Amino acid sequence: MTSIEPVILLSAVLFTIGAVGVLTRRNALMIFMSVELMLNAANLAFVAFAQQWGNLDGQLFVFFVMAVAAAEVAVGLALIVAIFRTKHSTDVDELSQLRG
Amino acid sequence: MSTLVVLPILFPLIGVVINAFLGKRLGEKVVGALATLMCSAAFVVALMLFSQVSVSKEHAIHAEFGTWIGVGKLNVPFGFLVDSLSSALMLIITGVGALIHLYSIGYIHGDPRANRYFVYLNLFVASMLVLVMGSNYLLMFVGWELVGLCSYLLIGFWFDKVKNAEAARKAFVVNRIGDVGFILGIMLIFVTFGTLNYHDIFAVVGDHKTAALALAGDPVAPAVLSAITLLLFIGAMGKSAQLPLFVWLPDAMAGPTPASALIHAATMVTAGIYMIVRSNALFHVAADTSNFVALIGALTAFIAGSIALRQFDIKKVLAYSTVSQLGFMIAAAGLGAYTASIFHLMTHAFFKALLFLAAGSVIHGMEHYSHAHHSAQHIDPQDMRNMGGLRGKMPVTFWAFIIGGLSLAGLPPFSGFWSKDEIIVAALHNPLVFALLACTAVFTAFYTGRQLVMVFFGSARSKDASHAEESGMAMKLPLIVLSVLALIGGGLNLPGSMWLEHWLEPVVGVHEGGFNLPIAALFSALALVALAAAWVMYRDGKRDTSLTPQLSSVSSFLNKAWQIDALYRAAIIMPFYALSSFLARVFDLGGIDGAVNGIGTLTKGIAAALRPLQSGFVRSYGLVMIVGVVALMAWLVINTR
Amino acid sequence: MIPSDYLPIGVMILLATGLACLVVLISILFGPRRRAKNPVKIASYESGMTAIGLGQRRFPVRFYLVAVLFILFDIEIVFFYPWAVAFRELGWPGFVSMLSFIGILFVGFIWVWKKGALEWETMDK
Amino acid sequence: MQDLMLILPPLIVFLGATALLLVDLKIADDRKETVAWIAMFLLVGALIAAVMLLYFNRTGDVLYGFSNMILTDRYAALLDIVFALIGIGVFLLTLRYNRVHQIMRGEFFVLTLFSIGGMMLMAHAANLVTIFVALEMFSIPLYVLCGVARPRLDSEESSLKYFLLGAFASGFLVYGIALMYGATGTLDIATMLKQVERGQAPLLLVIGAGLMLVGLGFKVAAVPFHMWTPDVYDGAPTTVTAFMTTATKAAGFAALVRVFLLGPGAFVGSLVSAIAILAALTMIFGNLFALAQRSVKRMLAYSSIAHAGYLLAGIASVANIGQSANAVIFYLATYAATSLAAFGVLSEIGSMNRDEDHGLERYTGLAKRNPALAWVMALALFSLMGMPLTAGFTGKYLLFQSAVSSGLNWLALLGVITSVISAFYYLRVIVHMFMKEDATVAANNEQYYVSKPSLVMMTLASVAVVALGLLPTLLLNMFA
Amino acid sequence: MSVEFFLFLLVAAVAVVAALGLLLSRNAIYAAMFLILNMASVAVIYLLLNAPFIAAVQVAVYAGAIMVLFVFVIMLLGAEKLNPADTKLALKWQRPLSIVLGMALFLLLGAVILTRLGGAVAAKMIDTSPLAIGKALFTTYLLPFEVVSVLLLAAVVGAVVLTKKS
Repeated sequence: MTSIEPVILLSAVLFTIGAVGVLTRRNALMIFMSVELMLNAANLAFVAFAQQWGNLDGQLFVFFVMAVAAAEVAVGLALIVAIFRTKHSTDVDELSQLRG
Repeated sequence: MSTLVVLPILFPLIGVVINAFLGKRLGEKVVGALATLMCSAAFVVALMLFSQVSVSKEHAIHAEFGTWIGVGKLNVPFGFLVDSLSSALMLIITGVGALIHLYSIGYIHGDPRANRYFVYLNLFVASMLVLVMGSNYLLMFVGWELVGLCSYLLIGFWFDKVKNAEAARKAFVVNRIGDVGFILGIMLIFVTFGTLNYHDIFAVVGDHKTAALALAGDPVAPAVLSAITLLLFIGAMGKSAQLPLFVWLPDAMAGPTPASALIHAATMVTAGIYMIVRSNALFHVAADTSNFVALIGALTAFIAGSIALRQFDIKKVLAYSTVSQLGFMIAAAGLGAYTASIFHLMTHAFFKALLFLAAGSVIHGMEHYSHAHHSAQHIDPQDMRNMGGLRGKMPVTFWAFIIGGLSLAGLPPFSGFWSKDEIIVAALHNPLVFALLACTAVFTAFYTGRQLVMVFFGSARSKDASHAEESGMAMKLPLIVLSVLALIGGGLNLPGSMWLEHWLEPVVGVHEGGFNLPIAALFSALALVALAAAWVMYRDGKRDTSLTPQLSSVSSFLNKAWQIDALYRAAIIMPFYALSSFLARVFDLGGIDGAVNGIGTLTKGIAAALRPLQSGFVRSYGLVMIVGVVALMAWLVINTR
Repeated sequence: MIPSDYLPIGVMILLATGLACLVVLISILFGPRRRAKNPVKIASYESGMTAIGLGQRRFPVRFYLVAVLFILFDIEIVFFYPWAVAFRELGWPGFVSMLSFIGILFVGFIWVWKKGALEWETMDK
Repeated sequence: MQDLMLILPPLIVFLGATALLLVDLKIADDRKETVAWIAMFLLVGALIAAVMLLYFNRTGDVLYGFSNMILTDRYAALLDIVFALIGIGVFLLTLRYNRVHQIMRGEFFVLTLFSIGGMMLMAHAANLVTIFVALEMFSIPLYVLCGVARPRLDSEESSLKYFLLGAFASGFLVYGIALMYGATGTLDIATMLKQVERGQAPLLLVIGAGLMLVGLGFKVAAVPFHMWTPDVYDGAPTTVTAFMTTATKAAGFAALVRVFLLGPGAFVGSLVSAIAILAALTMIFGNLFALAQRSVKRMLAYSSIAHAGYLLAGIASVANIGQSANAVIFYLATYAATSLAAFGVLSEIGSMNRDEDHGLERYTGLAKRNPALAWVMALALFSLMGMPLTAGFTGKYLLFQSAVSSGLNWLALLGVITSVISAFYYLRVIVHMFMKEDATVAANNEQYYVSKPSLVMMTLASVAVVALGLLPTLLLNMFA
Repeated sequence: MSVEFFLFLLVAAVAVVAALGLLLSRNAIYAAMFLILNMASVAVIYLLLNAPFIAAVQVAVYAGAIMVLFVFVIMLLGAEKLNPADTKLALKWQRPLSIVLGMALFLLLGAVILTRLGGAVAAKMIDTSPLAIGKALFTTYLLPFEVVSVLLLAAVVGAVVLTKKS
């Protein structure tokens, strides 16, 4: 690849789709997957920029993002499972007791 | 010497600590005695300091007790400055304070929360002393806020009545509106001068005799000075109850009467005047602000004076009168007559405290009957329409009230005459202010006369009034002392000696004010006429005495009154009554008061309307975030070079 | 541009994809078909009553717990690989670093074990 | 070894927490208080380490370590101390509250310690990688802690809301870091700063920093990224709320100070103005929403938003960066002390009614039922209001002073005005506590009692509030 | 147009389509599959960007571990069928508003990215082998690396706390 702009644009597209997904979905799992898409987009940008600058920092950052994402997923899904046990639903709109 | 400086603050604080922690065990009597003793001790120390100031070379004692806030350039010490100005005010605060403590022992006797009352009172004295003794603006602000807190606590002292709690909150919040100006002014001072110490700031502004402002090639822009002084004045508006922030003071009368006397008449409300006089170097060079100050003061005096004409609550009359007199002081300060302002502040402290305490004594006397008989029929013991003929039943109170009233009315030789006269003379070169103040002076005499007549003359208009009894010794003694002070207080700055002017010279510079015989004679005559008119109109005890005033009483009055009375009424009184009623309505019910409440309601309304935004839906929250993200990014894209 | 070291991975990917497709294909070809026209036929039997809500109210959380623990320990392996490759260059400092990394996760392992999170029968309601 | 010394406080916390996890296995369920005490002991160790960092680095040099991943300076050490103290304070509260609400579990303390370690690391961050990892390190345990009271639905709801929105915000943070990296080719904050000082602040960097601001703004509850705050604070167990409102805020601002005040952000005019606008919005909406609350816990949540606004004003004051940073860190300390005092009262009240009702009625006549609680609460509220001679005043004064010094007069004005508005809702609580008597409860003659550890904590917090108001120089001298 | 670029466009198209599939699909399992497809195509782009190790990790961690867990949970909870009544009345405006805001977000991001058009790619081809990454990880990035172990430990504890009966 001689130019990374297309890659960054692609990452912007994916990031936006992820963000819209968070806003339009009402299933906690779907929201969460959309967030993963956003992180994925950010990773793509990191790798592209690493290529542009010719250093490894970007790739290393991606490495950490992935590890952190794994931890986040473990906790997040556990949370969704726990709520499902109480509420028998993964619909976040039904979780709106706290408000005002 | 420097330890001596903290003692006046320390004594009342000791009282606070002991009474707060051991009050229950000590019992009401001991608590009251201790509080009074501590305040008296502070007074004695204040006297000592006063004498030291008078002999010291630079007429000031500085004392510093380490740094309070010190970070970078900002260095605010726990510094105290006792100079001619602050030492004079210290005497008033501790002296009048001690008398009012003494009076309170009798007044508050039997109240289940008496201990708390004395704690608040002592705390107030200490805070007020911090306010006047601090050597920098931030310390003044500390005192400023603390006295506000004490005022809040004391107004809401009988919080069982919803009205009182609300009055307390209103006072607190309105005062804090003023504080917005004050604290911003302080910050601007720091940015401009790099310090908050009076001494350093005023040195930069330059000698107050010269208007020119240039120090070491670093002149301060006049606009900045105007901004600073204006912000400071906003603070003064709040605390000293000036237009349009005066609305809290009449409501503040909900507190115990002695507290009203001390805080809302003699001392705390004059903090704004103290602040302006203390900052005279700044105000002196900011001519625009000073003119504005004078105008606001005069307007406040006029409006509050006219409202006082039609009040029926004995304390409300005094409250509006206080606002009006504060307007006099502020106007004087705005006119550059700082000595006159402080002079009036002091005499006013005497006679208004006296009037309040006397009024408290009246209320106390009025309550006597219903307390003794547990009468089911409850009349308002503060309503002047229920009084009348108390002259014989409460002789000491009566004479005290007379002295205070005549002093307020500005009759020679009472103290109020001398100080008010100086202010009016100072206003001679400003026609508008002069006209407003002159009118107010007439109002003052009139409503004072009206009050005196309605309360003490004629015949009793209620059982409570006919069974009223004179108060005990603890309450009478302060009345007597204050009467003497109100009588001779004018001696502080008698024409000829001009003692106060010389005393304050190191702080405010020389001001060629003085005595103007024609003016003095004219205003004495006017006051007499107004008093006489009040006497004539209210003597028979029929006017304004119906608890449900009716317009039809106008005609019956016309039949009986003298012709000159009718003329007077038609030409002067009626318009002013109309004005008074109108202003009372505007300022008390609908207008500014309403605006303050309205803003409160509005904000609450907005808040309540916004609440559904917090819908509880995660996705909506995300949406709000994205709105923020998009707006933020758009802002950055547009505004980045 | 693809270094030859990664050729095996490519082959693996191809194989895996192929296998997955194959399995799915086989199950489609040979599996039983329950494509009944009548939805009642595939509904779970509730003594003749209409089924309410989802079929699996009580679900075994232990599956999840084991899965999640597997995932977290699996991540470690990803960190192992570059360390193993660079083992010689990194020398003892690298070894100590990796040891502390493993050490901390090993504490987690012991804790999970002792906590009984790995035991099959004592769990769930 | 020197590298390890530089991050000794978080190191102690991390290793200690890991060991505590094993120790916890051996402690019976009814004696979990022991775990709390060990955790406090660990934090005292971290505290001592942080004090040593201050002591051995009296010149206040910035010392870098771990290939410039971390640094240690005064701010870092002071924040370490703040985090350790917050942790100790919260643990003292848990002794009663968590027992009553049946969340007295060893994992609670371990997770809180992990979170504290992450926050301390954040205070030391010198590289965007460190910031990211530290942020997740303190956030992930918090997601769990919010939901620790499961199966109570409000706790679970609070947890899921925090988690989903937090992950969403992390997405922005990571993307922002990516763009910043793309603009400069480095993740090192100091290198970025040098580039920007040389006049290279491409739009990509600015936007990246803006997205980072979103992520960090979320953590500190800046409007409009604050929406989670009231719901999460409300639903989470009170001890967790106490921890979040103080520590999360401090950690978020630690990052903001590093990136925006002491870092490249301060040199970009549009970013600074954007932060000022965020500060204004945060003050306005935080205070406005607080006005409409009937629940004290929720009111404090909105108040916490409002205080984020005041703090953001400090971040936007870039004329004298050192002064502003001092003001922000000082304010964080004062806010932590004040807020802990207030939440101490809340947790005690919450321990006395199982359904965690914090409506104003619960506080009516509190002065009668338990004067100590009422006075602590009153002091805390006065400090939050900004009364002179309390910590809140000194903190606010320093912040607004630096805003005025930076020419942000309007922001300071807004800050003071909104502080006035805040008096309305703070006073309402005070009026309820002192000036009203609840007939129904007075009839029951129900007295509230306070547990000893909580009382100790509240006393210490109150002393700190007064001390930082009367003698702020004690702390301010450490900045010099 | 070089072969590489053509390949990129192809894969990018797949990635975008997969992302849209995630956005629009009515079945959570399909959505997860789309996400896996997206991640796989991004992995291919990593290869094109001279990041083979990252590409491998992407497949191993994301597709191999994280997404497996997702699918697992979806199956476990029986949550694959999403509620067709996707919008409540109260949130009627949510969807159109989200799309508009998403567009705005993309336009802004795109505009910013295009401002830096022509930023030259570094001439030298850097060493991105696992060896190089390993060295960087254990020297420069040692601290975050160690912190990650604590983070994973915290996640283990958290997952157990949230799911296991106390």
